[in-house]
Amino acid sequence: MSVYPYLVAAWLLGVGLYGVMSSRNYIHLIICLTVVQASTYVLLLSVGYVSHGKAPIFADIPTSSVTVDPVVQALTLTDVVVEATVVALLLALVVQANKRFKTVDPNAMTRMRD
Amino acid sequence: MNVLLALLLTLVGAAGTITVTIREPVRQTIAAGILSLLLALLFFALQAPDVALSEIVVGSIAIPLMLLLAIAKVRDQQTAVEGEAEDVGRGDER
Amino acid sequence: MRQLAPLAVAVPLLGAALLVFFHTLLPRIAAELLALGIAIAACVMTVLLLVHVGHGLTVYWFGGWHPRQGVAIGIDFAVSAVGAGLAAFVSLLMVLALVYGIHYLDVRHPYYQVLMLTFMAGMVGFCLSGDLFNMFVMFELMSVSAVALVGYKVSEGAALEGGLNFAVINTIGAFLFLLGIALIYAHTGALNLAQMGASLRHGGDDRVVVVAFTLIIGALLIKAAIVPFHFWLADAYAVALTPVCLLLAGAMSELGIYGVGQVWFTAFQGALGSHAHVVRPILVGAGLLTALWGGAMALTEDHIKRLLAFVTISFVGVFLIGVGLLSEAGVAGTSVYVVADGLVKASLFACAGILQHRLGKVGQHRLHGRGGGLPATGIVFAAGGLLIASLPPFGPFLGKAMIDDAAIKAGYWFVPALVAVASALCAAAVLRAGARVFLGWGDAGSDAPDLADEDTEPETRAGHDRTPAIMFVPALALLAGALATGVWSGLPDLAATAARRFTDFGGYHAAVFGTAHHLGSATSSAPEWFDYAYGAATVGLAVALTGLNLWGVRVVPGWRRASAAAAFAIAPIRTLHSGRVGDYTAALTLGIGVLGALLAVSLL
Amino acid sequence: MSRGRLAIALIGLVLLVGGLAWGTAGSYGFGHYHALYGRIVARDSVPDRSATNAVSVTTFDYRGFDTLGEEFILFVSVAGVIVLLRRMRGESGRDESLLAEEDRRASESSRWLGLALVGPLLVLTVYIVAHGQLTPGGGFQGGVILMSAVAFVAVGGESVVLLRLRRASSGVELAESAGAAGFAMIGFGGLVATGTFFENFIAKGTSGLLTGGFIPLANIAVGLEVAGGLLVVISELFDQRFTRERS
Repeated sequence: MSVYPYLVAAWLLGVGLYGVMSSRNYIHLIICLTVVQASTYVLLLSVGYVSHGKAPIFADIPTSSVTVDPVVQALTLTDVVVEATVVALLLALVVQANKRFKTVDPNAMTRMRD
Repeated sequence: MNVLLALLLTLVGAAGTITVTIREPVRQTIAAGILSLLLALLFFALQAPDVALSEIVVGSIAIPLMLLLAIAKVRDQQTAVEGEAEDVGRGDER
Repeated sequence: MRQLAPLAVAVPLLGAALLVFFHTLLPRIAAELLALGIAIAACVMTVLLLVHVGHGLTVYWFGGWHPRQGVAIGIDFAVSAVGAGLAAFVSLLMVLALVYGIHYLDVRHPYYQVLMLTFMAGMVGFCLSGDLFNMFVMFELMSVSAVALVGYKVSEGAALEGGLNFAVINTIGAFLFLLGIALIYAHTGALNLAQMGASLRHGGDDRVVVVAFTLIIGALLIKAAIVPFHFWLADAYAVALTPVCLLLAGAMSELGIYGVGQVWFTAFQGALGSHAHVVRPILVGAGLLTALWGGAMALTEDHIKRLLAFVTISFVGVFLIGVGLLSEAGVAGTSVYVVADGLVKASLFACAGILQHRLGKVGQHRLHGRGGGLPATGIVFAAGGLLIASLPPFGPFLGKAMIDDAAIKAGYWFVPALVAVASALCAAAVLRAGARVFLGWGDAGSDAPDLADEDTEPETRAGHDRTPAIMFVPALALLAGALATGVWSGLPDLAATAARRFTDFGGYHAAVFGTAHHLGSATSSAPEWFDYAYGAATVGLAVALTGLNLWGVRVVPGWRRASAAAAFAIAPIRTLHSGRVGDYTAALTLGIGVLGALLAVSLL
Repeated sequence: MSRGRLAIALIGLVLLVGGLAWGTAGSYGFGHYHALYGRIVARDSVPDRSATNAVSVTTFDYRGFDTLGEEFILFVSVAGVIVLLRRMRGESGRDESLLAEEDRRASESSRWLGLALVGPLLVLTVYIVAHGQLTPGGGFQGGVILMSAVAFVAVGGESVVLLRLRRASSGVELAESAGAAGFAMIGFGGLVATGTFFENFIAKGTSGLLTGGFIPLANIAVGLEVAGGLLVVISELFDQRFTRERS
């Protein structure tokens, strides 16, 4: 049971990647990328968890309390911002691609090949 | 490892799977929003309230909003194309 | 002088923000000159930093957070001569790229300049950082800027396709990097590379370490575009704005290789160093495969920018061989080769940009004989082709000779010959394109597909009747630089000394954690006599291949059948470059999985 | 998915997911984190900075330089969206008739509903940003909430607000770039005041809102940047709906 969170992270990576590979719609593909990203959140926060630890916020608890790791939380915050930026950029590209190709199917956008 | 964490982890895994399997963009956006909310609950349970708040505001508000706007634009465009195609088709019939 | 390390990153970032802040007030020329000024400042700072670093290692703790209880709590820049040199090279290329674009390039200011500045800041930061997560942040900064710059020409379908493929594959790479960071942080409790290395030296070769290593190296190899992670590169580099290509081909791919060296020699050497004999053949094998694959694909390509993209892939493979030897000599050779070859490729892309400016096309068959009025560009292009074939005694020859020597020393006697074949393939592709376009040699080849040109739009403003000096001078300067690196006789020894510092973990750890550590200088014996033989053979093979490709049908009996057989053999490989992001993702997943399986089976 | 791709995908996924599961299972069990780094940070952030939110102190102070990079990732992606969605030759400007239609649709009541929601959301934003160094939340979360205040108005039938915003886009961009530049300048402030880039150069305070040295300032800068940046992205995407291609 003590590895269950890690298994969930691995599972999310797998289904997300499967979604990316099998996607017929770029917007679907972008959402699948956010599922892959969820896997990184789960793994990062899981490795920093301490059983019965408190949140590392000492507003209401004494500074000697056992807390979970604040460092992975800071890393995850950065990760969340990266998610928003990646989605924004990809959507801008998809909107333009739809104007050129009249489709958002990744398999139908192949201009450079014979 | 307590029951709550195990339950939330299972729900997140299931929500992720469902999000991938839904192929219709608007419904998938809603599923992604739900996944984000479940993730946020999980982060609260993992004692990470800062991350949970970020995940709620980004995953359930900002990203779905962007997605819905993009989906609307793509639909507009594709309806316009189909409209033109129909016009052309009718022209041929005549 | 230490302050230059953070400033080389922070000044371009602040400049970018201020350019947007004042964007309603700034006319185009002001934005261009400001961006250029900032790039020049960054270039001067990184060069001074390189001089200051010398044989040592300059460590800078941000926020003044020095380690506590032997644990790094802040972020550090740990600047080695290799890192500073690469940063200086990046900013030099950026100066030339910005010059190249002044006035003529059809761009929207100031956002184009903003993207270029943040792109540079990310690359420079990646070279200087001594913290694994900070490397990830800089890596993302560079990727996000690069995605926008690759997709820039939104009216071209190909640019959007290239941008999307680039964005999706590199984003997956970033997630793998993060997963690797999470695992290695769990295992060592460190994000600082020096501390991680020290912890791993005691921690042994656990399976967590192997999986983390796979994920991190895999992510870096995706950025470097090693087979089978390379598919996105050709789609992306072929469509980017020319000045952006100078940086993409000249430096960005190489940064992935630098990252591999950096994480190996600082962090993982401690745990996996005793298994170097297992890791080495995997990296060298992947490098060889990439070098040959890129060369073969370059020779089948009609679109000149796409051809140069495959040349880039081929050379990244050679660089991976150099670093993958996991030796001081290999790193020294790679350092020289990256700079010399980066200059040549950037010069070739600049020439392709001039063709696009003057003739509006970049397909060889479309341009057949039409480059006759551009003799100067033709000469630079041809010279670039010969340099790619490692013509002695110039820069690329020197770098290749040093890598060859290192490979032979490590027992890989067959590497020099295979690398020579790969270089000859690339050079023949370039020389053949030059001969067709500038001299009108060979058949016009009316049967060739013209799809490549279908929607290549001019990227420059009016005035297509002459080549502006600001476009030609950078091309010439880049070529001159590549020539000069080979003539500078002190370079091999400097590179060897820098490589000794780069590969020495004890000294790195000591410097980061505050104790001085002196390392002697090193020397390099390259080039040896046989290096000249390999160089001459490569040039000969390249010229012969060019000639056969142009006139083989007329001169050699049976050539038509032979070339048809070759085309038949390469057809499946061409099909793999399908442009479908799903295929690329599948290849990526399989590649990472196989890499991990190989490492796991042989290490544990 | 073609059969070839499916086969490659399945083998790759089995190896990758299996490998990751196998590797993580070799790590310490869930809940047994013990590394010194996190413990030192958790222990020292109150004495170092008087700020009670150790995550904020890590984000903005111990690892402030990472956050500088992160803010610029956001900043550059906004610039990227502006560049990628710029109007091309052959695309008409905004369709004014569509705009007028949108204006008619926005009823009086939804307008008031939107305004009624904006007030509380603004208060919430200020609270979250100002308490960033003390309790969960901060500039980033506050910034997104500020952005979503506008989004709520849009969902309430008042999408024309976004168009008005679009007209004032220079102002929004000003806020965004001021936030980014401000965050970088905080780093330079450390350099000027103490000689080290990103050193916390403001007194740490004793208790309450003015603790953490420059952390409150950093939260405000990030809030401006995030709210402005996301608004630019949203309004650029929204504007696309009113852009027509001339055929």
